[in-house]
Formats: sequence, structure tokens, C-alpha cells
Amino acid sequence: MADIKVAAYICKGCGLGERLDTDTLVKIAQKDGKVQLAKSHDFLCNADGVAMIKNDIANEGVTHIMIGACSRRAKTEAFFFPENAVARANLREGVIWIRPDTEEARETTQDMAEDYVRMGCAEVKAMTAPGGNPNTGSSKTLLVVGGGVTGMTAAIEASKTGYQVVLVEKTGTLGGWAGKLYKRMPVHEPYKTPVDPGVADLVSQVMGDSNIKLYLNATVAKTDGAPGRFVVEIATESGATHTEDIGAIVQASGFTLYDMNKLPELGGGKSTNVVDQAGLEALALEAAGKDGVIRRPSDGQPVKSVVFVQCAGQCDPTGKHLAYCSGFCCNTSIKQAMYFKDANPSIDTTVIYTDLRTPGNGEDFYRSAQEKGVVFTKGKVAEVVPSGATSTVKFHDLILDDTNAAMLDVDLVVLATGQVPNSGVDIFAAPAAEGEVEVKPISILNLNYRQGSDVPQLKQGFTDSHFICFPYETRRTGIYTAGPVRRPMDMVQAREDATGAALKAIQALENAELGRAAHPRSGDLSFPKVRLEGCTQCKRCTVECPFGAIDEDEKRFPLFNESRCRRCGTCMGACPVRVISFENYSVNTVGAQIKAVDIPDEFSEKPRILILACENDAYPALDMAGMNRNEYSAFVRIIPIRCLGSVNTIWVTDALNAGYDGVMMMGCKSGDEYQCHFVKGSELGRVRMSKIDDTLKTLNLESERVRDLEVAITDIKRVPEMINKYAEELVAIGPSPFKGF
Amino acid sequence: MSANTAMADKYRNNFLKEIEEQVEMGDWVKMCMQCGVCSGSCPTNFQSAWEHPPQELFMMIRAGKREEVLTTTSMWNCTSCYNCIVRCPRKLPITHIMHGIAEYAHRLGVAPKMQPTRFFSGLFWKNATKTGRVNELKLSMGLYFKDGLVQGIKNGMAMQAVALGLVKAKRLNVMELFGGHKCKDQKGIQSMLKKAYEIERSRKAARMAG
Amino acid sequence: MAKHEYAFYPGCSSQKGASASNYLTSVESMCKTLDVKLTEIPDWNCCGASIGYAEAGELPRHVLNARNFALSEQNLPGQEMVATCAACWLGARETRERLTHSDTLMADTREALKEAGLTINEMPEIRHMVEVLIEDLGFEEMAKHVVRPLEGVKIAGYVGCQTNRPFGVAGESFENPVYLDKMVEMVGAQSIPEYDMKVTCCGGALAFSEPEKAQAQIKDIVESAYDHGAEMIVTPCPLCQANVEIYQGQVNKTYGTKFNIPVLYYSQLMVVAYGGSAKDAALNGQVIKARRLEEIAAKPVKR
Amino acid sequence: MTEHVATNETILVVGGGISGMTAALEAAETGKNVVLVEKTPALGGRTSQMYRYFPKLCHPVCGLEINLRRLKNNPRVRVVTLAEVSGIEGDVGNYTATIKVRPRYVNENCTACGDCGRAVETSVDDPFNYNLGQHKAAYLPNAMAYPQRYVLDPAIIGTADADRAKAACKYNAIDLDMKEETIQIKAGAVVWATGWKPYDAAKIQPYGYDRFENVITSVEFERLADIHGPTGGKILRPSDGKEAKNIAFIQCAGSRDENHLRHCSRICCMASLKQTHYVREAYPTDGKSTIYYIDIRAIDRFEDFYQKVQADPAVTFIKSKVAKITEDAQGNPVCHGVNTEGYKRYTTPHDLVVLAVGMEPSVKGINIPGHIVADSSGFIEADPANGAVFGAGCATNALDVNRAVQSATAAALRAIQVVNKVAKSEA
Repeated sequence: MADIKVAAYICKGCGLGERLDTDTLVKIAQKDGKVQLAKSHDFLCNADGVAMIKNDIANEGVTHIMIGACSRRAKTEAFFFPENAVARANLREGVIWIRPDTEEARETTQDMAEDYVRMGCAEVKAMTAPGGNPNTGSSKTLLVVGGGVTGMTAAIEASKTGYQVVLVEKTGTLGGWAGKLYKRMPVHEPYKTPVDPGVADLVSQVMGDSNIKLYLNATVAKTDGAPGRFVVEIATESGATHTEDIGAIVQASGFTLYDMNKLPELGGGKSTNVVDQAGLEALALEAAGKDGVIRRPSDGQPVKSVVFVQCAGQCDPTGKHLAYCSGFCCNTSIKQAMYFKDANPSIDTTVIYTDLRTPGNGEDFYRSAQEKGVVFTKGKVAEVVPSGATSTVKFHDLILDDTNAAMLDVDLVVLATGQVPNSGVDIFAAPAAEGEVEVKPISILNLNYRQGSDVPQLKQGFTDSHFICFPYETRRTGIYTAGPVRRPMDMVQAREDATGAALKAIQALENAELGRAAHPRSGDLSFPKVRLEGCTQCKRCTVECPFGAIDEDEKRFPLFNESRCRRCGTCMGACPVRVISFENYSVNTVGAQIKAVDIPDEFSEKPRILILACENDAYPALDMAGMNRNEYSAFVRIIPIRCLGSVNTIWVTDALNAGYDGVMMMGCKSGDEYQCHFVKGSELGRVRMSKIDDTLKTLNLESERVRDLEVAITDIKRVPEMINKYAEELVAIGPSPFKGF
Repeated sequence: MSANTAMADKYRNNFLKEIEEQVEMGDWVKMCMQCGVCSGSCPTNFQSAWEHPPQELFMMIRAGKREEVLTTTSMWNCTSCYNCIVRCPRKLPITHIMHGIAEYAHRLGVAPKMQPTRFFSGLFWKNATKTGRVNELKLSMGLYFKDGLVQGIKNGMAMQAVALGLVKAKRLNVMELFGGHKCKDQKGIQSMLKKAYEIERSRKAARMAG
Repeated sequence: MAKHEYAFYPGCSSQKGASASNYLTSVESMCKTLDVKLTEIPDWNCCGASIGYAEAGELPRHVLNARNFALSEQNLPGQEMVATCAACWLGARETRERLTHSDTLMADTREALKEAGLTINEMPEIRHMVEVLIEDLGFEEMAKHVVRPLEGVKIAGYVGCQTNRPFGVAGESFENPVYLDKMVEMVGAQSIPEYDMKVTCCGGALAFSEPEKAQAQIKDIVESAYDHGAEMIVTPCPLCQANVEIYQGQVNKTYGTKFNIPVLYYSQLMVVAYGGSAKDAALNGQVIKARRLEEIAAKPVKR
Repeated sequence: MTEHVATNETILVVGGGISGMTAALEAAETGKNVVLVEKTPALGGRTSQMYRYFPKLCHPVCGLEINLRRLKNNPRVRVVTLAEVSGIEGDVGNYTATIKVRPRYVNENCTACGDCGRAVETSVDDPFNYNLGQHKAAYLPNAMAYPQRYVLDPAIIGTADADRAKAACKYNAIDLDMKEETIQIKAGAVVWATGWKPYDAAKIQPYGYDRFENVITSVEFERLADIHGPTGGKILRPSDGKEAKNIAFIQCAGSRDENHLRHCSRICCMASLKQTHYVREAYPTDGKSTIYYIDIRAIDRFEDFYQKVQADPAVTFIKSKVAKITEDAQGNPVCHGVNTEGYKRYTTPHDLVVLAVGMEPSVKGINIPGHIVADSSGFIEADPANGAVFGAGCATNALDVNRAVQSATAAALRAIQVVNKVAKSEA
């Protein structure tokens, strides 16, 4: 390690000076922390205090800084030293604000502060300022997969921003679903009448754009590499494959209408006069090409009555069909009903729905349809019975509570069947059971990743993302999904989504070149380093990485693709031989803190509890508990961690061996509704820790000595309560037998 | 063939169209989104339920339930309080539609025969237009005696206290039975109204033809 | 030359010996004090009222009102039409709205009017007396004339339907209009803003045809007034006044209640507060005597 | 966050809610300089006042924490709080925005130690809690507030309280002489992300929001459920502090109504479905929710959330627009109406009524500097006439958070396209 100079600064402001013996803290930093320079300051975060630190960096050659003041979440502008390794000992939110200001509490409070100073010094010494990722790529070309409205929009917007685009479309024409439409819902006021889909315009923009390289009748045969340096093989109809260097990828593979043949009870597949929404668009286009009269497929007679059946095979709680609502179909049926009414008001058009869903200005569109005489009936369609050239639609009229309601002699029935995402292979799907025939969907990206060929999916085949706050963050860095493959959506949203995805892709390739991490640790220059000599090829890191960043080289050793890495540290937590580390976060930076704590002997009646707290939720919750002066035990020592997934069991065993009486782990909610910003981190951490009991047995320790807790950022009351309760329980269990060894 | 069957025949199975063309404000019926705020706002619906509240009538019209709609007593319970109108999120003039459907049912002669409000409504109009001004006494008497002499006397007795109070307070004048208030130009009023009916009839016929 | 002049449309119920004759009397005295000149529209006719709908149809109803417009325009050019009856005001105003928004309807109306030798060029504005008081005079002006405040009298302001919906008095809410409460306070009495039946329908014309339905409404209206400690009820509408007042006896029979609360017009309160006699206020016109008000009316005027 | 100089390669983002923060951060993390202007004293906006998000029931402040950390680590974003854009001059690639900055009376020395808050005696309504509660006139806007810096309410300036605050501050962070100032910011493109405001429930007269204490809005209900809220997360009703266990949720309070908002606000149904979980959470055994609705708009992936709530026996769905609310002797709001599914009349008392109020764009009524094309509801429409002023989030449409973030990210790219052109032309 290059020669480092560590300086510790203890702040006396915000009551620290009054509540703590800061002179002792300075001595502790020197004596136990072994820092070369230790100072205290009345008001460290003000201009003068910061100037002092800057001066020490400039003139004293200080490289490592330990700040004993407020939480690492506070005063970030003041204590901003990007060139240096910095650790913060949280003496304010973490000590004086959570302890009573009483004589009897004074000693334990001081103990706490002293330990945090020791820990801070130990941590910073184990850190180095990140040097940056050496294996960056510099390709500035985007790959867009899918030539529908979403894909074309992404391509056009990226080009407008000044980037090269490779656009791959599996069919012979651009346009996708939208290309098959007669008209679309209006996008500007007035929201009254269907308008031209505007696809032709998009197509000509793509065609005329020199930045966009178009492959038709082509698919992605292989995707290799990482953001900034993807190598993509594109297979074309002719059999020839082309190789492209790609910086980032937008997957806009769109959707397929749910197959109406799965709905025989609604007449699906039983009669040519029962069509899905695509079928109706085709009839409308055909009519537009002739006399404008939409005709009955079976015998070409003009349609005089049409019924639209909403939620056909959707919103189905039984699990037989789609569980979700596709969102766009109500407006689509309204639009299609207008095809008839605008052409000939005397055509009877009825929409049968359970909940009509026309958000935003769609409400105007709904009103307009009513004005045009489209009849809306709240009902559940039980059966569509085709006979001869017409059909009978049997339904339960929910308003008139008529279970035997029926529409007779209906010329045409349109089933609104909804969207099924084309998201490729579900790489984490359970293998087909015995006898069950497995129809594997075709891969979209053919990723040459250790973890599989496509972007992981969440529920119902839609690609996984941190659904609410960070919708674009898939589990494959530099690959962004957009359009109905991400969630059901209409054209307006798809275009918006495509534009956003284009930005994320551009951002990814720009940052990949600079070696900067992508969301959520955006800009982090650290990256995992591995001591291959120590590696046992157990493959846990390659299996567990939530982002599929790690492959295996030909010698079966883990092969890190740094620019795929999101810096969560899950690999580090998974590694049984502890050969993986980050410059600013490692088994050592945490381990050193654990060891730095001064463990009183068993007679002192001062138990010690180690808390490993997720820095995204648990740690802020503890901070805010402090801001609210919600007190908790002085026996805890808290270490923020990047993610529960990064917790290496060695920390726990080391702590217990060192005589800690208990360990609490605080991570985010896992499972389908996960709240972990690294998607699977907390889940993987939990799985790992569920096995800790065996370790405890070998040490013959009670299983109560380790506790795994789900903590949310709002638990500012609950967490202190849990801590205090646990502290009491440990007293009952008695001190750890390992004390004083 | 009765006016009713003529119309039913004319509009075959499109009752909604019939209502739109033949009923005052009928073309608003299609705009209802079945929120039910009208039904919930109606005082008489809450005192003693309507057979079919407004929003349900609108749905029945769309469902082509002609017979049930035209023969129900429901619309006749309207007190013209206008609560439904001011609360309707689609701004349907519900009060007027109710009156309109009632008037249409009455015109076709299918409205419930002895529905008291139907009777009173007609009575009121005749009373008012006969002389140009309402004669409250004749109006009340007319109403009491609608079910014949005996019932009329009963009704009269029942209302005696009320009537007496009004007489004492000089707010009911027995002399009204003989003559009473009236407009000078009654002839003008009569022919004016006659003309109005002609025009309205021809308009509705035209709509049906067109 | 009076401060304010209007073409007056009293309506059938306000005629001599009719159910709202006391309303008319009190309005006349009120207007004298406020220097408002009302000139009755010669040979005015019935508005048709909403209840006439079964026979009326659309055009005849409007033509009937249009005749009054024509007469007003012809005989009292430039003057706005003022109605004291809520139903007359509403019927007339509705017609005016429809005619303004439909040229066909207007054309048809003109054609029919010809038969009576009348025509419309400019339809007059249709105002309710309450609007005139609030908008043209204002509370301040009205208050000026109070010489005998109705101190300590607690009065429920019963607005009812037709002065309130669908048009209403400008700036008032359909659910909780406050102008009557303001008037009550203006005459020095105590208002009951929380009176929750203030816009409940009195049953309107159903009071005649289906009394039990109307009386169920009336019961709620009166009961709530009692619950809120009201000594009397005030209203701007003849039908409300009649329904709520004269059926209390029958309501008592049906529901075993002991209702006997006076129901007055705002104009009657004002006349008394303005120093007028019981006669000026036509208190003798009450079926349920407003004793308390009569006592006050007997008191000397503070000057 | 630092004080970089704005040029016409800078992107100005107006509004510091989740849309504005997203646009700002996405642009900054793509290497652009951004000035982020926020009207209130702290970033976070409307979502930071919510207790949980649908459909995951996670906490908005969790995402806010991440966004704030991104911001703290990113020198490219300059944040200006208590600031409103009063005018925008110039054209695509070369705008100058005039920004009014209201005084905070607290400077960067503030450590958020809280001494001034303890010293001050006056309390004022707390807008963060929709005025359901009060806070001291020297206050930290909320627990997650960024900048983490106290604010003095103008009401106490010139009073003894202001002097108390100043005297209490050991770090001379309080500057009572601060005045409103007007600054000018150059920008090549502008992202307009001023979000939405809840529709004024008092205008929905039949529901008596202005007359009945126990009729509240959906946004207020969020504060009741939130641990940081006025009741510390207990669902107690305003009139008497009684536990509100039987709660009515009324949909389309303002939305889909030509007397109020013509558009559907999209989120309200989901918000109410989500809030039934709050009732369950607070009163697991005897909490009851009733949802009065016209159509439940649980669009796309939210449908299964709807199905889960439907399966909850403690939740009842009634297809009905409540006609009116009255109050009974016990102060219970009583809903009157008709269930239109089969015509059933009801008169039902509840402990508390929550109006799912509609979304009104904040831009409505106020005149956005530089003529923006808006629809009749006041939402900004995508239109070439807007030049390089791009709407984002709920300023453009009634959107849920997920869609707002989408929209903001897209707007960021549109802005980047403009400043990239500027950069090219200047290179």
C-alpha cells in the first residue's frame, strides 16, 4: 500500500463538546487509531474548519481523513473531498442524540463515541481512494432491438442527441403493432376523433437518418461484453452475420396480443366474425382501401351491429389467463367503435366492460364516443355464441342486475385480449416438470452471460426493474428495456418510455468509458478486485451477482466485467475465501471496524451488540431516530453496509469470536415486492445468513446471538425499540463466552 | 293503431333513438356514465324508493326496455328540486329528462292511468292555461274529486283543517269557485298555445322522418 | 323617481286571496321603505310551473313565459323583470336560457306569439326579488333601514330548491347557501348557519298529489328547525312557505309530533324590522301565527 | 451540489419533486450542468409527503434517500430552494430565466442542531403536513429535508422570537437581514416539472369538506398514516382524536366531473386501494374500508393489487358516486347514495371520510413564463411552440410515479439534445 497519512478531526459543535470529552477522543484517535494527525475543532463544518482540513491535505500531505462529527448523511457539501479516502464517525446522530443527557449515561455515551472514533480510524486506514476501472470500452453506438414505435423512437432520439444507432428488426418492415393500425387515439386536444397513427412519418425519419444503421429481417445472434464494449452479432435472413461494436442497448421487443383461441367460450377461433383488436384494425384498413364500409368476414355483408368485449382473457384472478390489465384496450375499443359510428351513426356499437379505464384525457375520448352514440354497458360477458353469420353475446348486466342479458344477431364481436410482452427467455424460470412439454421462448438478446441469455423478468413476464422510483434499472447494466416489454402501455407512453431509455443507454455508455458506476451508486469509481490466487472456483460470486456481471474464463475462474458491476458487494459477501474487495469497501474495511471496538469483559455488565445496517434504509432510519431523539442502547456499535448482500459471514463469526454478545443485521424487504436497490441483494444476504446457525453451533453459541431484521427507512421508532428489546434479551441470555480471549 | 304501438313500430328495437328524438332533452340519455349521483340525490327516492331511479332508467333505455320505462310511476315522483342536475358530473339535465319521459309516456297514453301526480300535472296545466292564471281552489277541488264524488268529499274533509286555516288567513278565497283571477287576452293565449302545439308536433314528426 | 324600477311579475300565488297574498303585501311595504318601484306587467300569465310538464310539452311552456317577456318589453321597455315567486322566476329564467341558446326554439316561439299579436326583440333579464335585494341594493343598504332589530329571535333560514338550483343566487353554493342567514342577521335576529335542512326539498307539487311523500320531507325540515332551537322559519319561496306551514297539523297527525312553528317570508321580517306594523307585514296572513314577531311589531320604533 | 456558473449549455430544471430531481440527476449523470429550482425550502415534492407507494407499499423517502445521495455526490447539480421562476427570456439554446429567491433567514453555517427551533416560541401551520399540525416558526422542513438547513417563518421576522432564534444559534447561521433577491440564470433548455396540486376539496360542496372536520383528502390521509405526520402515524380523526376504524374512500372527488376536473386523475383509485392497507396496518382486527367508485382504474400491472384488495374481507366496494355527506350527532360523516349495481340505496355513517381528490397541474391558472401550450385541463402539451421548454411529470399529465419518472427522463434527453447542439455550434 502506498504511504498514507491519516488525519482525524473531532468536532465540538452541536453539543458534542458539552456531551463528550473530546480531548480524550483526540487522544484515542492518536493512541488507538494510530493516526498521524489528530485535531479537534469548535465548528468543523464551517469555512474555517473545512479550510483547516484542506490545508492539512495540501501542506501536511494528508491522504486519509477521519471526521468525528455528524452522520455521513449530513454536511456532505462541507466534507466533500473526492480525492481522498474519507470515513465519518457518527458522534451526533449516532451517539449524543440517541442518548439521554444525564450523569449516569455519560460514561456509556463516551464509550460509544470512543469506539466510533476507533472504528472510523480503522476503516479509513483500510481504504484507498478508488483508482478507477481499467477495462472500460469506448463504443458510443447504441443498439436498439425492435423496429416498432418504441424502437424507432429510441433510435431517432438517440440520433438527435448525436449518437450512432444500430436498429435491428426481425420482420421485413418497420412499424410493429402500430404499423398495422388504421388510426390511433388523438395525442392532442380535442380528444374526440381517431387520427393517423403517424408511423409512416417515423419510418421515413429512420430511413432518412444517416446515424441509424438498419437491419431488417434480422435478429441478435449473440451479445458479448459489457457497457461501452459490447460485441453484438446480428444474423440476417440471408444467413450472413454482421458484428457491431456497441456501447449500450435498448430492448424494445414489444408485445404480442393474447391469443384469442384460448377463449373459445368467447367465440375465439369459433367464427370468423369474432376477431381480436388486431383483426378489427385489419378489417378497418381493408374497408378504408375500398368503400369505407367495414364488412362481416364470413360473408362480406356490411356490419350493422358490433359488440366489444373488454378484458377478454385479462384481469383474470383465476390464473387461467392474464392476471393484469393491459391499460390501452379500453381506449382502443372506444377508438374502434368510432370507426363504425364515424362512418355510419346507425350502426349499433356496444362496449361491454366491468371497469372502463380511460385515464387522463382519455375521459374526453370516452365522452366523445358517448356523444357519437356508442353504448357502454357495465357487464361481465359469459359467453359468445356464433351461429350462422351472427353471434349472440350473453352477459350479466351489472347495472340492471340481469344475469341473462343478451345481445342478439350481432354481426361482429371484437375481443380486447391485451398485451403479452416479448421479453425473451425467463432465465430464472423453474425447469419444466416431468412430462410437461417445455416451450422455450426465443431469446431476444442471446447474451453470452454466465447467468443466461436475456434480461431477468419480474412478474408476468415483464422485465425486472426497480419498478416505481427507478423504472429503467434492469438487472443487466447498460441494457434498458422500453415499451410494452417493460409494462403494458399505449403508444404515447411507449414513445415517452423509448426516449427515456435512450437517455439511460447514452448515460450508460458515457459512464462506462469513464469507469463510473451506474445507478444506484452512480459515479462510484471503485470496482471489485479479486485475488485469483486465493480463489477456489466455488462460483458463488458468478451465480449470485444480481446483475450478472461476472462470467467465468476458460480456466473456470470468475471473470469480472467491471462496467456491468453496480458495486453492491454481493460477490464480496458471497466469497467464502474473501478474495473479492473494493478499494473503498472491503471485508477489511468492515472487519477492521469490528476489531477496533473495545470489548469490555464479562463482569463489566456492558454487553456489545454489532449492527450491520443497510446504508440505503436502515442507516437513515437510525439517523432520523437520532434527529427525533428516540433513544436506544449505548451498547450497540453500528456499521453501515452497502447492502445486506455484501455481508460476509466472516464479519459475524469474527464479531462473536471477539466477544460481541450479539449481532443484528438490518436489511431491506426482499421477495416479489423487494425494496432492495440492488434487487436481489438483501434476499441473497438473508439466504446466506439463514445458514449461520450451523456456524453458531460449532462455536456452541445460542442462535439468538444473531438476528436478521427487515428494516424500512420509516422505522425511526421501531428500530430503537427492537434494539432495546434485543439488548434486554441478551442480558437474559448472558454474556458471550468469548469475552476476554 | 294506437300512438304507442305506432311509435314502437316506427322505432323497432331502438328505444334509445326514440327517446332521443321524441323526448325533451332525450338526446342526453346516452351521456350517462352510471355513477348514480342522481339517484342518490333524489329526495323522494330516499323517502320512498322510486321503482327505477334516473340513472337506472337511462340504462334501461339503452337496454331497450321500452315497456317498463314508459309505464313506470318513477318519473312522476320528481319534485323538480334540481339536486340531480347540479350534481351530475356529466351535466345531464336530469330533471327535464324525467319530465320529458313522463310527458312522452303521457302523450302515448301508456303512463299509469291514475297516477296522482300525472293527473294533477295535467289538471294544473289545464287550470293555468284556461284563463292564463291558476285558480288554486278549483285546482285543489279538481284533484280531490279525481276519484269520484265520494272520495272527493273524503279528501276534502281530510284537507278541511288546512283549507280552513288558509281561508282564515285570507289565503284561500271561496269566491274563486265562481270566476276568480284570469287574464284579459284569454283568446290570444289559447290560439298562441294551439300554434305552439302544432309546431312542436310537426317538429317531432320531422325528426322521426329524418 | 324611485332608486330602482322593475317590471313586476307577481305570479298566480301572490294574487289577492291566493296562497301567497301575504307575501305580496309584505313585499310591497318592503319596497316602499327601500324605494324600489315595482310596476306589474299588464295581463301577465302563469309561468306554467315545472309541475305542468305532463301536458305542457316544451314549446308551449316556453311560449307561455315568452308572452310575459313580450308584454314586459312592450309595456315596460328597458326594465328588468322581477319575480317574487321562486317557481315563476325559475320557469321564466329557464325559458330565457333555452331561447337564448336555440335559434329554432326562438323562431318557433316568435311564430306562436304572433297568434297573440305579440313579439320579442330583446328578452328582459329575469331576476328574483332576493337577487335584486342582494345584488342591486346590497346588505349594507338593506341594513340602513332597520329601526326595530328582531333581537334575540332565532330563525332557521330555509332556502329550499328553486331560488337555489339549478341557477341560484350568484356566489352561493347549492348545498349551503348563506344569503338567508345573512338576511336574518341583517334584521338583527339570530341565524342558524348549521341548519342542515336549508336546501331540502319541501316536496313541491307532490304536496297536492302525493301528500304523504311531501309531508315526509316537511317533517324533516321542521324537525331540524326545532332541533336547532329555531323559533320560526324564513323562506324566499311561496310553495316552500305554504307546504312547510300549512301541513304541520297533518304531519303531527301522521308522526305524532307537536309542530307549530311559524313560517315567514324574508320580506315580512324586513318589514317588521323596518318599523312596519303587523298589518304592513301581513302577519295576519300566517296560518300559524308568528306571535313573537307580532309582539315586536307592536313595540315602538327606536329612532 | 456546488455553485457552478450557468451558461447556455446549462439545463434549468424547474421543480424539485421526483420528476424534477430525476430530470436533473439523469442529465447531470450524463455530464450536463444543471440548475434545479425548487419553490419550497426542501427538495422531495409531493411524493415525499406520501407514506407508502403503490403497488409495492414501499416508502417514497427510500427512493428520495437514493436520489439525495446521487445529488450530494454530484457537483454538476446546483440546487436553489425557496425560488420561483418569474420569467424566461430568449429562445432555444439561449434562455435567461429570472428567478425570485425568498429569504430563508438561515445561511449555510446551519448544522441543523435545532437550537433555534427550541428557542423560538411561536408555532405556525406545517404545510408539509397539509396544515394538519403545526411546527415551530424556526424549523427543519422535514426529517429528510435537503438542504438539511433550518428555515425561519417570515411571520416572526422583526419579533422577539427572531432575536431568540438568532441568540440561540452558536454558529451565526441566522441572518435576519436576508431579503428576497432576484437572480438570472442562463440556460440552453428548460425542463418544467412543477408537478400537481390536490384539487380544492371545498369546491365539492355536497361532500362538506369545508363543513365537516372528519371529511379529509387523500393527501391529508397520507400524513395521518406517516410516522413523521401530525399523529405520529396513528389514524385518528380530526374532530375528536378518536381512532378512525371505519373509513370511507370516495373516488373521483373532483375528477371525471364537468363541474370540477374534466380529466381522470389516474392515481386516485390506486391511492385509495393502497390506503385500505394503511387501515389494515393500523387496525388489523377491526379496521374497515369502504370504497365508493364509478370505475376502479387499476391500470396495467396494478390490477393484481386491486385483486388482492378485493380479496380482503375488510374492504367493501360500492359502485356509486356518493351523492352527499351529512354529519350525525356523534360527528360521524354519513354517506348518502345509491349503489348502482342492482340499485341499492344506502345511508352509511363512517368514522372518517377520505376524498380521493383529483390531480390539478400546478401550472394551471399561473402563467408559465414563455407561453407554454397547455390543454384545457392545464397540462403542458408536447408542442414545437414550446421551443426548448419541456414539460415533465405531472405538469404534463395525470401520472403515477413510475410514469412521471419515465416522463422526466425523456424530458432530460430532449434538453440534452438542445445543449449538445449548442455545444457543437460553439466547439
